[in-house]
Amino acid sequence: MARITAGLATSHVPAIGMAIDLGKTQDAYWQPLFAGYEWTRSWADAAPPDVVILVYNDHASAFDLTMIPTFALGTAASFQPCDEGYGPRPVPVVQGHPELAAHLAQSLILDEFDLTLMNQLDVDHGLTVPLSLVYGQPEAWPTKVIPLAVNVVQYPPPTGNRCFNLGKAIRRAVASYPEDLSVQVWGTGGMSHQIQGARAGLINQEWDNRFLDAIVSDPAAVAAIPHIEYLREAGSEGVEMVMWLIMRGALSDDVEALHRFYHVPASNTAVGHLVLQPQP
Amino acid sequence: MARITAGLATSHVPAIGMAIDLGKTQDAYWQPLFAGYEWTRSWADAAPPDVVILVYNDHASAFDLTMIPTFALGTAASFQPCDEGYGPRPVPVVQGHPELAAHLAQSLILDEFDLTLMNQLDVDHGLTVPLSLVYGQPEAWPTKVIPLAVNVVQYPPPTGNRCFNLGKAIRRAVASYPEDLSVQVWGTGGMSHQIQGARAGLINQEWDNRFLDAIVSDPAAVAAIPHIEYLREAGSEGVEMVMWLIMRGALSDDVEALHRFYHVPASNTAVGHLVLQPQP
Amino acid sequence: MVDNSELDDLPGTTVFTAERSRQGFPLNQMCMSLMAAANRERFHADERAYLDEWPMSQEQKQAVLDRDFQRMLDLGGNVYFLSKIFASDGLSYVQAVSTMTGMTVEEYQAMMLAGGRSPDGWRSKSERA
Amino acid sequence: MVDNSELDDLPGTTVFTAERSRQGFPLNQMCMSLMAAANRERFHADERAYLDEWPMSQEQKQAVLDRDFQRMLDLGGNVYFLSKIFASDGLSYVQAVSTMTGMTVEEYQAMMLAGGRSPDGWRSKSERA
Ligand SMILES: [Fe+3]
Ligand SMILES: [Fe+3]
Repeated sequence: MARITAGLATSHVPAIGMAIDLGKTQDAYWQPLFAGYEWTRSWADAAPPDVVILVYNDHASAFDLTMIPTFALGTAASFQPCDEGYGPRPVPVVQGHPELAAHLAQSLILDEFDLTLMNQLDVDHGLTVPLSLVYGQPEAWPTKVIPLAVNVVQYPPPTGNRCFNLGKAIRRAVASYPEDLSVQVWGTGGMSHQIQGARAGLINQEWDNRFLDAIVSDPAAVAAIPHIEYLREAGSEGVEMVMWLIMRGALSDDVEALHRFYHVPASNTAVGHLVLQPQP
Repeated sequence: MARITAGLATSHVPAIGMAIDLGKTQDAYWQPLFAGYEWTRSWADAAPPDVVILVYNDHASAFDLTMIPTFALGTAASFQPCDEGYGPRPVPVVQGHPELAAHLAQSLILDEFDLTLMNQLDVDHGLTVPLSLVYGQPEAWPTKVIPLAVNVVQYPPPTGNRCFNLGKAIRRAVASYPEDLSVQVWGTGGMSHQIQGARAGLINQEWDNRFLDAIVSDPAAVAAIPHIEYLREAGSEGVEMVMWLIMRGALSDDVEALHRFYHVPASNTAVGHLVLQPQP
Repeated sequence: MVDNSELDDLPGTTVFTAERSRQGFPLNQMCMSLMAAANRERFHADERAYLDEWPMSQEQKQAVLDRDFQRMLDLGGNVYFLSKIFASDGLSYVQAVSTMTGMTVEEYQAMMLAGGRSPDGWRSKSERA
Repeated sequence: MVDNSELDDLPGTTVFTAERSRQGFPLNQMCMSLMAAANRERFHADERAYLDEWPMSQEQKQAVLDRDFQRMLDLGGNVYFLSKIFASDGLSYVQAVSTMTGMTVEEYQAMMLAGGRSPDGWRSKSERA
C-alpha cells in the first residue's frame, strides 16, 4: 500500500531559481539562504520518495485568465518546465506518475473535491524552484512528481479549511492505492510578502514564525485562519500559504519537525521551510 | 434581494437544435416532441426571469481534454455560441450577468466549492438547445444567462450528492445578493441514453419516470443514487442527469411541478422536461 | 487502484475514465482539430499523413483509418470527440453509433422509434452471458 | 454583493477579485502575449498600435503607456500579469514594485535588506490615517 512518508514546506521565490541557475548560491546575498537548505539536501538525497505530490501555484505562466481552476491536478506522464517569457529554466523535465494521479483524481472527485484535471500542463517556478532547492541540479529529478496547482492569484483562493480537508482526502486516497509507494506531499509558497501597491515589501516575521509553530503543533487552528488575516498580516501574496495546509492535512495529526528554517529576504519575500515526519 | 423563482429541467439533444434551426419542428418525427414544450413556451414568455443560471455540459466543443474542470462558472459579460465544427447555431449571443456571477463565484468558493472560473467561454448546444426549446427563435434572448458547465464526459462526474449540495449553496448565494433579481436555475441533459458501444440505444422509460417522480418529491433519495446506477440503468451518457440535482438543490424542499413531459426518442435519447415552482 | 470492477462489468460499454482520458489524449485532441474546415480538408486528402502529425499510437491511427469506433473507444477515444471524425465523413450520431452495435442503420433506427434498447439483459456482463 | 469591506480596508493593497479579473481580462491577456519574443518586439516598436489590437479600455491603454502600475492595478491588472510588461522593459520585480511605493529603488532595497516593511501602521486604512 502506498503511504505518505514526509511533508515538506518551502517558499518558491523565482529569484531563488535564478540564483541557482546562474551559479550565485555562494554570493553574500544568497549564501545564508542556501545554507538553510543544506540539511534538507542531505536528507533528501539519502532517500528520495517514489512520488512527490507537489502543491504549488502558477504565476501567469501556464494559466492565463481564461480559465481559473481552484484545484488542478496533473495527470500527464510528464510536465515541461514553462517558458516564463525568456526561455524555460535549465532543469530536467518533470516526470509524472499517471497511474497514481488517475487514482487520486477519481478518489478525490468521488470524495467531493471538485478538481480540474490536466492531461497537459507546463510547470513554472512555483513547482521547479522547490525541486531545485531540495535536489540541486541533477541530470534527472530523482522522484516522480504529481503537480497540484492551486489558485491563489485571484481572490478568493480556497479557504484554509478546504485545503486542510483536501490534504486529509489525499491521505485517504494514497492509503487506498495498492502499490507499495513512498509518497511525500510538499506545500509551497509564502511566507509573508506583498509585491503590489504602496504597501509592497511587507514582511511579518512574528506572524510567520507563529505560523511555523502552529502548522506543526496545531494545524486545525491554522486551518481556521480567515483570508483577511493572511492578507492583513502576511501581505496580499502571503495568502498563498493556504497551500501549506494541503501538505499538513496529508500527514498524521502528530508530526515531528525534522528541520526548520526562516530567512528574510529573498527578493521581496520571507522564506520559510519545514520538513515534517508523520508520527505513528 | 435576489430570489430563485423557478427551476426547469430539460434534455439538450443536439438534433433538437437542428430541427429548430432547419424549420422541421412540425415534421411528423418532431411534432410530438415540440408539442410537449408548448405549455412552457407560454409560461416562459409571460414572465422571463432576470437571470437564468443554466447548468449544462460541454460536449467536446469549447473544452478539449487539456483541462477538465468539474464545475466551471461563466463570469463573462457575454458568451458566443460555439462553432461545433460546421458554423455556430443561428441563435443570439448569450448575455451574461457578470456582477451576479462574480458574487456567486466568491460566495461558492468561500462555501468550499472548488469552482473553475471562466472569463471567456463559448457555449455549445448543451446550453443553447434548452434556450431554444423554452424561448423559440427570438432576435435576442429575453433573459441573461450565467453558464455553469459540469464535467459529465470524463468519469467520474461529481456525485449526485455534491451536485445537490452545490444547488443548495447557489440558493444561499443568490439569497445574499442585494439587488432585487428573479433568478431561475435550469438543469439540463439526459434522460436515458447511450451513444457508444454494443449497448448503444439504451432507453429506460421506467427508470426515467421514477426519476421524474423522485426529483420532485424526494430529491434527497435521488441525490443518493450512485454513478453506477445511472450508468447501468440510464446508459453511459445518462449519467449527465446528475446536473438536474443542482437545479433541484437550488429550490425549496417543497416544490410544485407546473409541467411535466416525457418523450422517446429524440435521435438516441429519451427526452424529459419539468417546470418546478418553489413552495413557501 | 480505485475499484472500477462495477464499471468494467457493464456490457457493451466503455466508461471514459481519467486513465483512458490520458491514453486517448492525442487521439481525442486530433479529433478536436477536425472542428476546423482546413484541417478536415487536409485529413481527407491524406489521412495517414495527417495522423502522423499527432503523437498517437499505431493502433490508434489504424483504428481511425479503419473507422473502427469500438476500437477507438478501447484505445481511449471518447464518443463526443470521435464524433468529429464521423461528422467530417458526413455521418450522423445514429449512423455512426449503429456501427458499434452490430445492427444496420435501419435496424437501429427502427429500434429507437420503437422505444430504444431495453436495459433488460444489458445490466451486467453476467446477466448478459 | 459579497461584503468585501475588509478587503477594501487594506491600505496600499488592491485585492484581485473575480470582478477585477473580468474588468482586467483584456489588459492581463495582453500582458500574457508579451511572453512571446515576437510580440515583445512588436510591442516595443509601436506600443500604441500593439495595444489597439486588444479590447482594452482607453484608461488601461494609457496606464500601460505611462507604466503607471498602480493605475493598472486599479483597472483590473494583476501583478503577475503586469510583470510581463516590466520584464520586457528589463526591470526586476524589486525595481518595478518599488515604483508603487513612492520610494526609490535603493530605499526599497535597503528596506528589504533591513527586514522588510513592518505591518505596524499598515493593517487597516483607519490605523494608517
Ligand atoms: Fe507563489
Ligand atoms: Fe449532454
